[in-house]
Amino acid sequence: MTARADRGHGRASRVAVGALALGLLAALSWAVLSLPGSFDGLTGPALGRLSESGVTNPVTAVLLNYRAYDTLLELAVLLLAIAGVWALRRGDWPAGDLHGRPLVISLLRIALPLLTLTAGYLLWIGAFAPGGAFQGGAMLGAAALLALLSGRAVCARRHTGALRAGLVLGVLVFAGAAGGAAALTGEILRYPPGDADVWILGIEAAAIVSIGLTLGALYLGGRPGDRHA
Amino acid sequence: MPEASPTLYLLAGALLFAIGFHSLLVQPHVLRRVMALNVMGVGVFLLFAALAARTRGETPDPVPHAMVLTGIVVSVCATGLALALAHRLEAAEEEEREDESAGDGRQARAEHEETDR
Amino acid sequence: MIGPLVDLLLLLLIVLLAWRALNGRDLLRGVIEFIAMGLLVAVAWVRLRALDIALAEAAVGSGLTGALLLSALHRMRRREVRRRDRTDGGEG
Amino acid sequence: MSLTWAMALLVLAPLAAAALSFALPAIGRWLALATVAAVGSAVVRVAELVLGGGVQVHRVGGWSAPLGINLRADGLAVLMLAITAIVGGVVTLYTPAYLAANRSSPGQRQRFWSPFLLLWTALDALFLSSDIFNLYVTLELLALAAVTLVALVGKRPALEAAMRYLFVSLAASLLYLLGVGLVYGQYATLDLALLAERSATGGPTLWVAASVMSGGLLAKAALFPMHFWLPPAHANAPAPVSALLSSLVVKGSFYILLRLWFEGFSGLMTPAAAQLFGALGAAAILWGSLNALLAPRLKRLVAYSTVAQLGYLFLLVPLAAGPGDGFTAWSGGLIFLGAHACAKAAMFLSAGNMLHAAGNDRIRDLDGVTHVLPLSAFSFGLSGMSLVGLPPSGGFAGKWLLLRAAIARGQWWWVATLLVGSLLAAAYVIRVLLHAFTRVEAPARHRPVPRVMEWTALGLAALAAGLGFAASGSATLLRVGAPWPPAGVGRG
Repeated sequence: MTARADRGHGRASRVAVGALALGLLAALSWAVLSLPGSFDGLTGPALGRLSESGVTNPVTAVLLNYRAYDTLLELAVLLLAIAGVWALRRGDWPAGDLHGRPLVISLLRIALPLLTLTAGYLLWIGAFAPGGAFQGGAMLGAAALLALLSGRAVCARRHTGALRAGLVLGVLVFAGAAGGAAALTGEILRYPPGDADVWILGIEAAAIVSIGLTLGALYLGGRPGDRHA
Repeated sequence: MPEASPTLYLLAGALLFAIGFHSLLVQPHVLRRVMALNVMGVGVFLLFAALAARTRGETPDPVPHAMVLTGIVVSVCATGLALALAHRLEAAEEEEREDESAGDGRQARAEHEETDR
Repeated sequence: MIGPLVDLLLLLLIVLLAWRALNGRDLLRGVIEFIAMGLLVAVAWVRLRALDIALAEAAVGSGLTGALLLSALHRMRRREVRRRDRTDGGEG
Repeated sequence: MSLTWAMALLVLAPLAAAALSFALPAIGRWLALATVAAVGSAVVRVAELVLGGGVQVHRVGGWSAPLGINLRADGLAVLMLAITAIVGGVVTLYTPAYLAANRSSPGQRQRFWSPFLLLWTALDALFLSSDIFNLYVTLELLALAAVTLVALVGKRPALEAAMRYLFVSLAASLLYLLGVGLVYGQYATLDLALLAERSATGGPTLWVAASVMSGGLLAKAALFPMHFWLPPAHANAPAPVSALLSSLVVKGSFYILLRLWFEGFSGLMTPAAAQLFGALGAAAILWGSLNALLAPRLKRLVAYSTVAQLGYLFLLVPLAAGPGDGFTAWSGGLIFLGAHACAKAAMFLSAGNMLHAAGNDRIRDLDGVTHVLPLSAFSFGLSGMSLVGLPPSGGFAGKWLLLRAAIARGQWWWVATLLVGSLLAAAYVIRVLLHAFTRVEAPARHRPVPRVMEWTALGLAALAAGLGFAASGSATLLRVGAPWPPAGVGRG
């Protein structure tokens, strides 16, 4: 194909793509403007059965009880992300050494416990108010990242077994809870009546560790190891 | 401040989705495309949350909120994977160029055969 | 009357930043605009009474995604520089 | 085993195995073998329950739809689960030998298992789910796993293909999710069965939702003209991964399309929509077959053949939709799907064997490959027989039923499409076999192929070739939960 034909082709396809996007926009606008005027969705049942769910924050009730099965598969997506990224390449795990950088060290001494505490708080508060394993996991991810960036990566690299265990903990505990609940109540992820709060907290505690580590490790973009090895 | 008007957010969601979709198709750079996917995602999430805000009661519908939280995590995972793949692809292209410029045709040929597996 | 105006302004800004992030000239600027958009979207979640999402968006959606994009861009530029160095000095 | 345990095993066994194989990479292969056993027995149990007691529903968490998520197993779901278990099991046996023979590093060999098992999790979860948002999560899991596997040991072409595949897949998933949001906004439910009740009256929102969801799913199912991403991805992936992609992954999206158009949104299925699906299918058959005929390389030929064969699946839509007996075409299309899954996996595996032996897969370099790899050449021919549709293969049984449906409905244009497609398939299969069976003076030097790689391919090919014998059994299974009442009931 000649350069000019290529350009002509490019312009034609640009116009086509623009028309496609505009058509999509028109269709979507039409669709949302035709939605029924009043809408309660599933608010009624979701709030009505909140007392059976083990938590009082309705979003947490959906995530870890009514639709906990979605969340289990979501943790599978997280596992896949890290398994995929680690399969694709070695990461740029810093071999950092903080000797001689006292300021960074003292900053970390404050930041790490603070972030971890916030994560724990978010996990706990998630049962009654906005917050929960994912938001807490993000905090923990930030903490993990700071720790790794500050040279703990060397340590993590030596203990990849522990790191891997931490990464899969959430899925394993969640899947175990799904199976355990099936054994106790006859239905997958149906928690024993009255104990839902404990089960949810247990699942979330395991999940938050895996979420935090996964997010931190995603940032490093590859499996641990020396890049030039 | 009075309540937000969900219809505005629904329309903005549609607009963001269309903008992202357009850029995904026309932008060549991988980072732009990844951002375009994320913008499409934000559009969808706005739509979900605006739906949730249309309820008549005090509390918005928690089900779309939970779905958006799931969606956000999935988006981040996809982004992480896409960027890792992009790096791997760049490294592979770099290796290929190095092999070619090394002038060692033998190695380049061997490399080429591997690719067809 | 003030409510819809705030919403309109917020959404206009979000759309504008999204458009510029995706179609601007400079990539680094685009990534920064993308992150800024994410922060404004977190405000939108608050307006929609979705505090759970706001927390997650600020931390994950905008925060981690932004960090991922920035570090990817950094690595790409480094590779670009390395390649240019090599082609300048290597051939001969 | 109760229904609960069978369903739990189908999803949780591969999921737990995936997690464990990530934590303990050295035993990944054994975990996969354990998964084969667990999932295999669970599929058998679910099949028994469905055949004995009709459609099986499990309410996860004890909540029921619309608040909770329902899992549902009918004949169609069981068929898909069974195919997944068979192909997954064969890939589990084939891959270690394949990776070792291709001198992959121990690390590469270990890193296969976790994404593979997550792919399996996603497929099982997809086939069981009756909740459109849950289906979105399974679609994403499926897509990301598939992309990872394509890129796993890949060089540049594989990585490029994986990248394109990733973007298409993610955009398609978001289109689907957008539609899910619109549907929820209109009907306040995500459950397919409830949607079927509530969506009888359509409207602009439902139309747009159905369009964007279908658009995304058609792109994922690689229906012409959105097939462009498939040939490079399927041709450049490692052979066992190509087998998984062509036989299972694209069918996941097709499956959701069927669930939407014949159950959730059945009110929308107008004759025009049905004919449109059929027309795209017919175009896919012609375009894919022609490209397969012209492909210079074996794996590309097999990949284009997938584009064509996916077209047949969509012929099911116009022949099954609307008033009158739809079950003939329904069962025909789905038996064809099962046959194609086995045949295409067998074909990719045997193509992988020939490629491994010869060092490349240019079709003109395959001369005399039967001397070295008689079994693989035979498997290729046997699976080709099913693709062409010769008796007693499953491909024959499926096409025969589709043909009967087309004649019964007087839609002769699909008859012509079926016949032309079969002739073209025969042409591209024979083209390969002619080269393979050419007598050459001194066959080129070949690398040895581990025996397990040949026998697994042969097993699948034999299954595809003999599936015609199981056609009536399959129809009995597919009858359970099919969207038509049994023949002679309720119709005057």
